[in-house]
Amino acid sequence: MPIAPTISLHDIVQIGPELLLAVAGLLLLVAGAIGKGLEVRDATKVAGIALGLSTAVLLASRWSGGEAEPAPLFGGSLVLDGYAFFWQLLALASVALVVLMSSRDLDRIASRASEYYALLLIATAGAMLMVAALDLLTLWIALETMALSSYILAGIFTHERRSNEAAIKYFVLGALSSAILLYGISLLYGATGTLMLPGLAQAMPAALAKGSRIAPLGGLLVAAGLFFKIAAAPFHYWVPDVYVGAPTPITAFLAGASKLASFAVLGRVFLYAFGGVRVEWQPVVAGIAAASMIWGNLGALTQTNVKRLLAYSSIAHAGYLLIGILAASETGLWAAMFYAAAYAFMTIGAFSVVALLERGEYAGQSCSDYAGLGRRRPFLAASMLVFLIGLTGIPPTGGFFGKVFLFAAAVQAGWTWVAMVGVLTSAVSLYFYFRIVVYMYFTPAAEPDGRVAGEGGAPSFGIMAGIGLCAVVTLALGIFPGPLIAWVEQSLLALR
Amino acid sequence: MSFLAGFLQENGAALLFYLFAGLALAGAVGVVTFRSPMNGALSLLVTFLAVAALFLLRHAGFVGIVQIFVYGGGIMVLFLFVIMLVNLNRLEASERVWRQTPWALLLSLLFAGVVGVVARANWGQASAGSAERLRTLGGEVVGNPQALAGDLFRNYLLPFEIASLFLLVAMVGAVVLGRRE
Amino acid sequence: MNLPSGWSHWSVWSIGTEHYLGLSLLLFGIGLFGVINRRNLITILMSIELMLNAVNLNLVAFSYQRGDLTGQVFTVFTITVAAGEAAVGLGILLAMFRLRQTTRVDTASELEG
Amino acid sequence: MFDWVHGVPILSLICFLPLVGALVVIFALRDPATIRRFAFGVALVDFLLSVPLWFAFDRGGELFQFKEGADWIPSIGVRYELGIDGIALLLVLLTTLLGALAFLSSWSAIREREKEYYTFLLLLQTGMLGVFCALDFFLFYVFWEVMLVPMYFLIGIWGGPRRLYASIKFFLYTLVGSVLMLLGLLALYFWNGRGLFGWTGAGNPLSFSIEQFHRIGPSIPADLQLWIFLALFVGFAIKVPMFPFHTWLPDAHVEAPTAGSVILAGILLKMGTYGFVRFSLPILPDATRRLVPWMIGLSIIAILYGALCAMAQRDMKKLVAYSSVSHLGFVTLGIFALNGPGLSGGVLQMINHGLSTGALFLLIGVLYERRHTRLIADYGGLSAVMPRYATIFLIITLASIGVPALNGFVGEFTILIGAFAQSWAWAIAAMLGIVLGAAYMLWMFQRVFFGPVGHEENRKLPDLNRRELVYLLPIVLLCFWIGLYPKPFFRILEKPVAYLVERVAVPATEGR
Amino acid sequence: MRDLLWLVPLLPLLGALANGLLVGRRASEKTVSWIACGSSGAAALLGVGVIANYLRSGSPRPFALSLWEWMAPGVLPTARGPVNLSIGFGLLLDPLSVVMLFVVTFVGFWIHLYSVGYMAGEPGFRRYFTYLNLFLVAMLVLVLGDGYASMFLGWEGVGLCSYLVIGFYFDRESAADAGRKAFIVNRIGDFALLAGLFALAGRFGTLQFAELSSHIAASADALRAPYVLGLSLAGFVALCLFLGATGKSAQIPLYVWLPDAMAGPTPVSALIHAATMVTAGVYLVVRSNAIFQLAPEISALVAWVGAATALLAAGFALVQTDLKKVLAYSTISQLGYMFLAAGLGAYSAAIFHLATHAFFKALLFLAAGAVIHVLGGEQDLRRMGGLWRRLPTTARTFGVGALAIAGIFPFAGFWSKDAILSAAAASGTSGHWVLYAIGLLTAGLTSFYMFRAFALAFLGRFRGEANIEHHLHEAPWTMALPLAVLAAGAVAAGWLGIPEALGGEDRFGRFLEPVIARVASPKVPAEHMLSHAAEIGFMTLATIVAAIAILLALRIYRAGPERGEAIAKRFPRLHALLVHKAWVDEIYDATIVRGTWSLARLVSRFDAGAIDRGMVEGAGRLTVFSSWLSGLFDRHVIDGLVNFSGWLLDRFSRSLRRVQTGAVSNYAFALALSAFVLVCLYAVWR
Repeated sequence: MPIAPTISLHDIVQIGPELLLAVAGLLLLVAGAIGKGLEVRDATKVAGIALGLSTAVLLASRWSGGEAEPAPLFGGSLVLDGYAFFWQLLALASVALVVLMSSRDLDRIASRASEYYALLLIATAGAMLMVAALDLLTLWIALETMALSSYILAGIFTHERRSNEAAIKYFVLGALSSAILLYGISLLYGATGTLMLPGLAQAMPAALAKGSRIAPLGGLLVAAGLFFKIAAAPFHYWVPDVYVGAPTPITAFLAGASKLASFAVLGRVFLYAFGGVRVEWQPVVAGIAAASMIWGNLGALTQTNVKRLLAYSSIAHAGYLLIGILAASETGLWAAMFYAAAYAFMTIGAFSVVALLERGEYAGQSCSDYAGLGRRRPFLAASMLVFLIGLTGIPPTGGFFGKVFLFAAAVQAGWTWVAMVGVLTSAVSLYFYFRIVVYMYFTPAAEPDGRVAGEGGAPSFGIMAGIGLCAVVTLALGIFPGPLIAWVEQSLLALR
Repeated sequence: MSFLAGFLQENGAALLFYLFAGLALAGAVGVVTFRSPMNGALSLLVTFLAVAALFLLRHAGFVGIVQIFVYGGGIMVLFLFVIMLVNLNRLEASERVWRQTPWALLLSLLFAGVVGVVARANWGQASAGSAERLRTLGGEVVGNPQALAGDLFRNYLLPFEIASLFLLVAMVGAVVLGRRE
Repeated sequence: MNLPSGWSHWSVWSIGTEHYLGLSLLLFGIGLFGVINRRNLITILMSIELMLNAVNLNLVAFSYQRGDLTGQVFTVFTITVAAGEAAVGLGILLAMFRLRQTTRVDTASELEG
Repeated sequence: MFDWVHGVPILSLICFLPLVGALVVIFALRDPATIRRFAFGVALVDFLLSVPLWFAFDRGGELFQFKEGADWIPSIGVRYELGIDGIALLLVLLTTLLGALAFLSSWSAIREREKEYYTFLLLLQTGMLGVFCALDFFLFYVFWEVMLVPMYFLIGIWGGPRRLYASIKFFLYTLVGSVLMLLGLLALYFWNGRGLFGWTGAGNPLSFSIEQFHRIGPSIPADLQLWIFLALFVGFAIKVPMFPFHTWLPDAHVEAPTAGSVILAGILLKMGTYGFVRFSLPILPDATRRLVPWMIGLSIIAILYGALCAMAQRDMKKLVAYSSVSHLGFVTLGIFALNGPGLSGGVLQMINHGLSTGALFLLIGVLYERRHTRLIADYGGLSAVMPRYATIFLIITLASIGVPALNGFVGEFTILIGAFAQSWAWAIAAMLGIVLGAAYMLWMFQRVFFGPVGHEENRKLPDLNRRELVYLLPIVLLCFWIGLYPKPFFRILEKPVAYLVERVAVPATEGR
Repeated sequence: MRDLLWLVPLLPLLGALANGLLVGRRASEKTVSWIACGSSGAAALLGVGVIANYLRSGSPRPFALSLWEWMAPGVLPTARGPVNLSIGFGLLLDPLSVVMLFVVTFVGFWIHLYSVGYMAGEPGFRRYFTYLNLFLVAMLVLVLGDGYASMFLGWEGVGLCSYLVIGFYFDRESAADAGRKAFIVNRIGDFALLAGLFALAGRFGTLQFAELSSHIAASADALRAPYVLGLSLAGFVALCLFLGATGKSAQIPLYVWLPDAMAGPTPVSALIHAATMVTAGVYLVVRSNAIFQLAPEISALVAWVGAATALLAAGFALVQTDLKKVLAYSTISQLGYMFLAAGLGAYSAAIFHLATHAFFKALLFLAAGAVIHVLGGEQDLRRMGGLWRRLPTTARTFGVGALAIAGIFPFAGFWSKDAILSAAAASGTSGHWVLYAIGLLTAGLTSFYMFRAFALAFLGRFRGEANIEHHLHEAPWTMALPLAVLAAGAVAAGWLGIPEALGGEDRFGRFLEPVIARVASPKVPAEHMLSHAAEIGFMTLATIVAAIAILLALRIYRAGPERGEAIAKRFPRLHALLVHKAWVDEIYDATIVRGTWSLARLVSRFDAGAIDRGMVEGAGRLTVFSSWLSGLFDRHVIDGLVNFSGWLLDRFSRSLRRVQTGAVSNYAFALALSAFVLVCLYAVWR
C-alpha cells in the first residue's frame, strides 16, 4: 500500500535556511576533498556567504509570513514561531561572529579548514532546528547533530593534547548526559505515549493528576540532560576543561550558539510542554539556578587563566538565564531572551579577544598576559572592558538590562531569594572580571616597548571587526534596549 | 512431561525473556568487568544480540533486525577494528578506577534502584499491550516494517533527514579525527 | 493478556513492561558503572552503548504496551545515533592514541582546576 | 534674562555635555596640554550652563522644573525623564562647580595617561549629573551604576600605592549596595503595576516614574514599605556611607587622586543622602517613620564613631575621610529628624560638606603634589612657609568644624534645631561630635601649620600659585556666602522641604 | 546716629580686611597701625556717638536694627504649634549692650594703641592687628547681637580670634597647644550653650531676645514645669547657658584654658583674656536673666560656682611666679565674683564689676606688659624687682590698678566689689553668709597676691641679669598713654555706681534696670534690702581686710621672694596643691583628654580590625575560601570522596593498594551523582 506523504514542498522551503547551511557544508566537504583542498580564506568566505544567505532566507521567510502565528510543519515536528525565529537568528549571528574569529586559529590546521567550517555550519543547522523542534525526537536528533559536531570541533586540533583532551572529556560526558536525557525521553514516552510537545503539554498535568511518577521522573532526567548542555551546575564539570582545551572559536561557539540553543530548548520544554506543572519543577530550577550562579562565580574567583575564567562565568550565566525560566512568566522569558542576546555578544566578544591574544596552545591566556593592554592596544582593551562590564551587569551595557529584567521577573514571581543570590553573586563576579581590567589598565606591560614577543602579528580585519561589532552591540543594547525588548516581547512562547 | 510442555507453552515467552535478559545482563557485566577490551567487545556482542531477541519478543521485528545489523554488524566491527588498529598487544588492560569502584557500584545500583522504586508505583497502570497496532498502517495490517516505515516517513521525515545530517557529521568526524596529519 | 496493576499483582511468569523496565534499569546501571569506573576509553564507549541499549529496551517495551509505533521509530534513531557516536568516539580514541600511545582516559587530565 | 533656558533641553545639555567632551577627547585630541585645557573648558562651560538654572528656577512654582521627557524603553515603561527640584538644583550646581574645580586641580597633579584620565573624569561628571537630574527611577539607577566604572578607574590607575585594593573595595561595596537597591526599586515598580507575589498592586500602567512613585508611595502596605525601605537603605547607606557600611570610604579617599577624592567626597557621597530624600522619605513614609529611631541611632553612631576614628589618624586624607563619615552622620540626622529645619539643614549640609571637604582634599592635594606625603608627621610650621595656603586651610577647617559665619555652622545649627525638636537626647549625643570635630581638625591644623618647621624639605615649599588660588577661592567665597547669607539657599529648599515634611510629617511633640 | 550702629562692627571689620588682604606683605608697620588704630578708634568714637544718641532719646526702649534674615530653615514643630523658624541677624542697643559697647570699644581702642608700641618690630605685626581687629568685630557682634544666634556668631568669633592670638607665636609648640586647648574647652562650653539655644528654639520657635522675653514673660509657669533630667525647661536652659558661660568665662570646671592662654602677646591678654572676651559669660547670664530668675536652683549653682572659682583661683594666684599667670588667675577669680553676683540675682552688680574690672585689669595687664617688654620677655617675678625707679609711669599705674582690684576706697574696684558683697549679704539664697565669707576672704587674698606681685616687681632690688638692667627704659608714648588713660578709668569708673548708702544714686544700677526682667519669683528677693548702716559696715569690714592683706604682702615681699618661700615651706601640702593648681589639668588630661584619645585609637583599631577586616574582609575571605573550596571541589572533593572511600576500603581489603584516578571518570561520577540527587530529591518530595 502506498504511503501518502504528509509533507509538502512548502515545508521544505520553510527549512531553507538550515538546508542552505547543510548544502554549504556539503559543498565545503566536497571542495575540501578535491585536489589540494580549499584555502582557509576561501573556506571562510564560503562559510560566511552561507551564513549570510541563510540569514537572508530566514528573514525573508519570516517577513513574508505575515503576522499570523505559523502552523506546525512536517506533521508537527517543527514550528517556525517567533520564539524559534529569535533563537535561530541569534544562533546565526553568533556563528557568524565565530567564523570571523576563526581564521586566525585555522592557520594551525590549514588542511582541515573546509571540514571545520562544514561541521560548524551543520552544527548551526542543528541548533536552528532544535530551537524550532516541536517533538522530542526531532529535538533530540537535532541536539545530537549539534553536539556531535561540537565534540569533533573541540578536538579538531588532533595534534594538540589539550584539544584532544577536551574532545575526550566533552565526548564522554556528553554521551553520558545524552544517554540520561534519552532515558528520560523514553520514560516520558512511556508515561504519556507521545513525543509531541503539544501532546506532552496536555498529557503532563493529566499524568500528574493521576499520580504518575514515571512522567516527572522522565522530565527530571530530560532536564538533567539539558542542564548539562547549558552548563548549569552541578552538571558543569566538563565546562572549564573543555572550554579551555577547545580551540577558542569553538569555545565561543559552545558558550554562544550551543548553550543558547540548548537554553531555548529548555525554555520550550519547561515553559510549554511542562508549563502546566510548573510548581513541580520550579524548586528544581531555582536550586539549579542558584547553584550555577554560586558555583560559577565562586569558581571563577581564583582563576588566572582568562579562558577558564570565562568558562566559569559561562556557568554562572547559565544560572542567570535559568531565572527567566524559573519565573515562568512572560517577563521572565523575554528577560532571559534579552539577556541571552546580550550575553552572546559579550561572551563571544570576550572570547574573540582571548583568541586574538593567545599564542599557540598554551601561552597568552593568563591574566598577566593582559598586562598593559590598555596602552598596547587601546581598542582591544576598551572592547574587552565593555564585555567585562557587560558580563558583570553594569550599565550602559546590555548585560545590565538583562540582569535587571531577570531579577525583576524573579521578584515579581516571588523568587526573591534567587534574585538575592543573583544580585549578590553578580556583585562578587565584579571581583574576577575586573581582575582582567586591573591587568589591562593598572599593570604595566612586562616588556618595556609594550610588544609581547610572539603576539600574533597584525590581527586580521575580520576578528577586529567582530570584536568591534560585539562591543557596539553590547553598548547599544545598554543604551537603546527598547527595540530588542519590543522584538522579544513579540517572540514569546505561548506560555501555559 | 506434559507439565513441562504445558509450562513451556504457557510460559515460553517468559522463559525466553529470562533467558535473553540473563544473557544481556551477563554480557553487560562482562563489558564492565573484563580486563581485555577484546573480551569486553565480545560480551557486548552477546548483549546486543540478546537485546535484539528481546525486541522480537516485544513484536519489534524490524528494530530487532536493525539492532543485529547495525550493532552486531556495524558497530561491533568498528570496535574490533579499532581495537586491532591501536594494536592489541600494546593496548593496556582496561583497568578500573579502583578508588571509585565502590562508590560507582553504589551509585549505579542506587540509581537503578531509586528509579525503579519511584517508577514502581506506576507499573501496570497503563493499558494492555497490543501487538496488532504495531503491524497496522492506515487501518490495514501490513507487517511491522511497513507500518514502521509508514510512521517514520509520514510523521518523522524531518528527524530522518536530520539523522542523515548526523551521520554525515559522524562520518566527517571519524575522518577528520582519524586522519593522520 | 491483562497486565496486573501494582506491585501486588506483579507476576514472574507474565512478562510485562515492568520486566523490561527493570532489565533496562539494570542495563543502564551497569553501563553507568562502566562509564564511571573504567579507564579505557574503549570500554567507556562500550558502556555508553549499553546505556543506549537500555533506552531502546524501554522504548520498545513502551511501544508494545501502548500499541504505538513511535517508540520503535525512536529506537531506529537511537541505534543510528549510537552508531554515529561510536564512530566519532572511536575517531577521538584514535587521535588520542596517536598523541599519547594509550587509550586510558586518566592520562588526559592535563586540564584541571 | 535667563528665560531662554526654559526653551531648551537644558538638563540634557548639562548632563551630556561632558559625555560629548569625553568622546571628543577620545577620538579627536592627542596632545596632553590640549586635552587638559579642553576638558577644563568643557567642565567650565557645563558649570556656566548650569548657573542660569539658579536664576530661572521658580522658587514658588512646580516642585520639579525644567522637565524633559521621552520614551526610552516603552514596553516596560522606562522613560528618559529629567527634572530638578530645589534640592537637585543645588546638587547639580555643586557638581558642576566642584567638577570644574577638580579638573583645574588636576592640571599639574596628573601627568600620565591624561587622555584616559580626562575621559573618565568627564564620564563621571555625566553620571553624577544624571543621578541628580533623573526623574525616572530606572534612569536614576542607570546613572548611579554607570558612574562606578570611571570612579573605579580614577582610583585604580591614578591612585596611591594601595589603589588596587581600594578601587575594587569601592566598586564591590557600592555594587552590592546598588544591586540590593535594585530589588527594592523593582518591588516598587511591580507594586505600581499588577503587584508582586503576596501583594496586589495599584494596577497602574507600568512606570518607573519617580513622580508616579511619589503618588502611590503612601498607599503601599506598611510591611512591604518596610522591605522596600530596607533594600533601598542598603544602597543609599553604603553610598553615604553610614556606619557600619563606611569602611570603603577611608581606603577609597586615601588612594584616589586629588580630583577623585574631591568628587568622591564632594558629590558621590551626596548621592546616598539624596536617595533618602528623593525616594525613601516621600515614597515610603510609613516605613520611614517606623525606622526613624534606627536611622537616628546609626547617624549618631556615625557622627561619634567617625569623629573618634578621625582623631586617631596619622594620614591627613584618612582623617578627612573619617570626618566625612561624621559629617554625613549630621546630614542623615537632619534628614531623619523629619522636620523643616532638620531636612533643609541636612540638604544644606550636603552642599556644605561638598564645599568644605572638597576644598580640604584640594588643599591636601596641593601639599601632596609638592611633598608626596600625606602624613601629618611630615609637616609642621607650614604657616611660616606658606601663609596664604595656611590661611585658606584655616578657613576651610573652621568651615568644616562649624564655626559661625562659615557654611558648616548654618547646616549643623539648623540640623540640630530640627533634631532637638524631635528628641533632646539625640541632639545632645550628636553635638558631642561637634566638640570632637574641633578636636581632631585643630589637632591636624596645629600639627601641620604650627610649631617649628621640622623638616628641611618643607622650608622651601612654594606658596599657592595663581591656578591653585583660582580653584580654591571660589569655594572660600561660597563658604562665607552660605555662612553669612544662606537665605537664598533656604529659599530654594523651602518648597521641596515643605513637600517632604508634608509627606512624612509626624505629629508635633512637646518640643522634645 | 543710632542708625549707624551697623557701622560700629563694620569699621574694624574693614580694618581687618584691609590689613589682612589688601595692604600686602610689604606694608609698613605705620600703615598697618594707622589702619588698625584708625578703624578701632573710629568705631569707638562712633560707638560713643551712638550711645550718646541712644541716651539722649531718653527712652529705655531697646533700639533694634535688624540687618538680614540669616537662617530660614522651614517650619519647626514647637510647643506653641508649628513655627516658620526665622533666625535673623541684627543688632540691638539696650542699656546692657550700651555698657558692653562702651567697654569694648574704649578698652579695645587703647589696647590697639598700646600694641603699636608693644608689637613694634615683631614679624607678625600685620597678622597681629588683623586678628585684633577681627576680635573687636566679633566682640561687638557678641554684645550687640539682637538674638542668641547673632550673639553666638560673635561668641564663636571671639573664641576663634582668641585661638588665633593665643597661637600667635605659632612656632612655639606650647603656644599652639594653648590655642587649641582654649578653643576646645570653649567648644565644650559652646556645646552646652547650643543645647540651651535649641531647647529655647524648640519651645518658642525663635531666638531673638525681644521675642523671647515676651514669650518667657507670658509662659513663666510653663517654663517651670518639669522638662528633662529632673529640671524644668528654664532650669535646663539656664544650666546649658551657664555651662556655656563657664567655658568662655573660665569658671569651674572649664577654667583651665585661661592660664595657658597667657602664651599670647600681652596686650592681647589684656584685651581678650581680661577685659572683654572672658566677660562674655557674665554678659550671657545677665542677658538671660529672665530664664535664670525662673530657675532659682541654677541661679544658686551659678553663685556657688562663682564663689568657689573666685576662692580657688585667688588661692592659685598666691603662689604664681609668672606675672601674667598671677593676673590670669586674678581674672578667673574676679570673674567668679561676677558670677557670684549674677547667681545671687544682683545682675547690675555683676555688670558693674565687669565694667570696672575691664578698666583695672586691662590696666594691670598693660602695665605688666610694659614691664615684660622692657625686660625683654622676662615674666618671672623672682627675676624682677626694684623697677619703681626705672619705670615710674608703669609702676604707678600698676599700683593704681592693684589698689583698684584690691577694692580700696575710692578706686573703681571698691564700688563694684562692695555691690557684690552687699548683695551676698542681703541675698535670700540659702547659705548666703558662706558666700559672703568666701567673697570677703577672696577680697583679702586678692589684695594679698596683687601686692605680692607689686612688691616683687617694683620694690626691693633688681634681681634680673645685669645687662638688662642697663637697658631699662620707660615705654614709648603709645604704651604710656593708654596706661594713663586706663589708670584714670580704674580710679573713676566706679563713681558711676556710688550706692545710695554713701549718698550716691546707684546710677549704674538704675540704668540697667530695664534689662533686668521682673519675673515674679518668690525665692529671689529684690536687691539692696540691707539698711544703709549695715552696708557701710560691710564696706568698712571689706576695706579693713583688704588693707591688712596689702600690708602683709608688702611686709613679706618687699625685699624679695625669699620670705614668702620660707613661709610656703611651712605649709608644703597646701603650697603644692596651689602650685600645681590642684592638679586639675593633670586630672583632666588623664581622664578626659587621654580617655578620648584612647577611645579614638580603640575605635580606629576597631574600625580597621573588626569592622573592616573582621566583617568585610571576613566576608571576602569567606568568599575566596568558598571559591577555593569550590575550585577544589572539582579537583579535590570528589577525589577526596574517592580517597575517603579508598581509606575506607583499605580497612577491609589490602588488595586495593593501587590507588589511581582518572579525571573524566570523576566528572562522569559527579554528573551521574547530580542526576541521581535530582531524582532522589524528587522522590523525597513526592
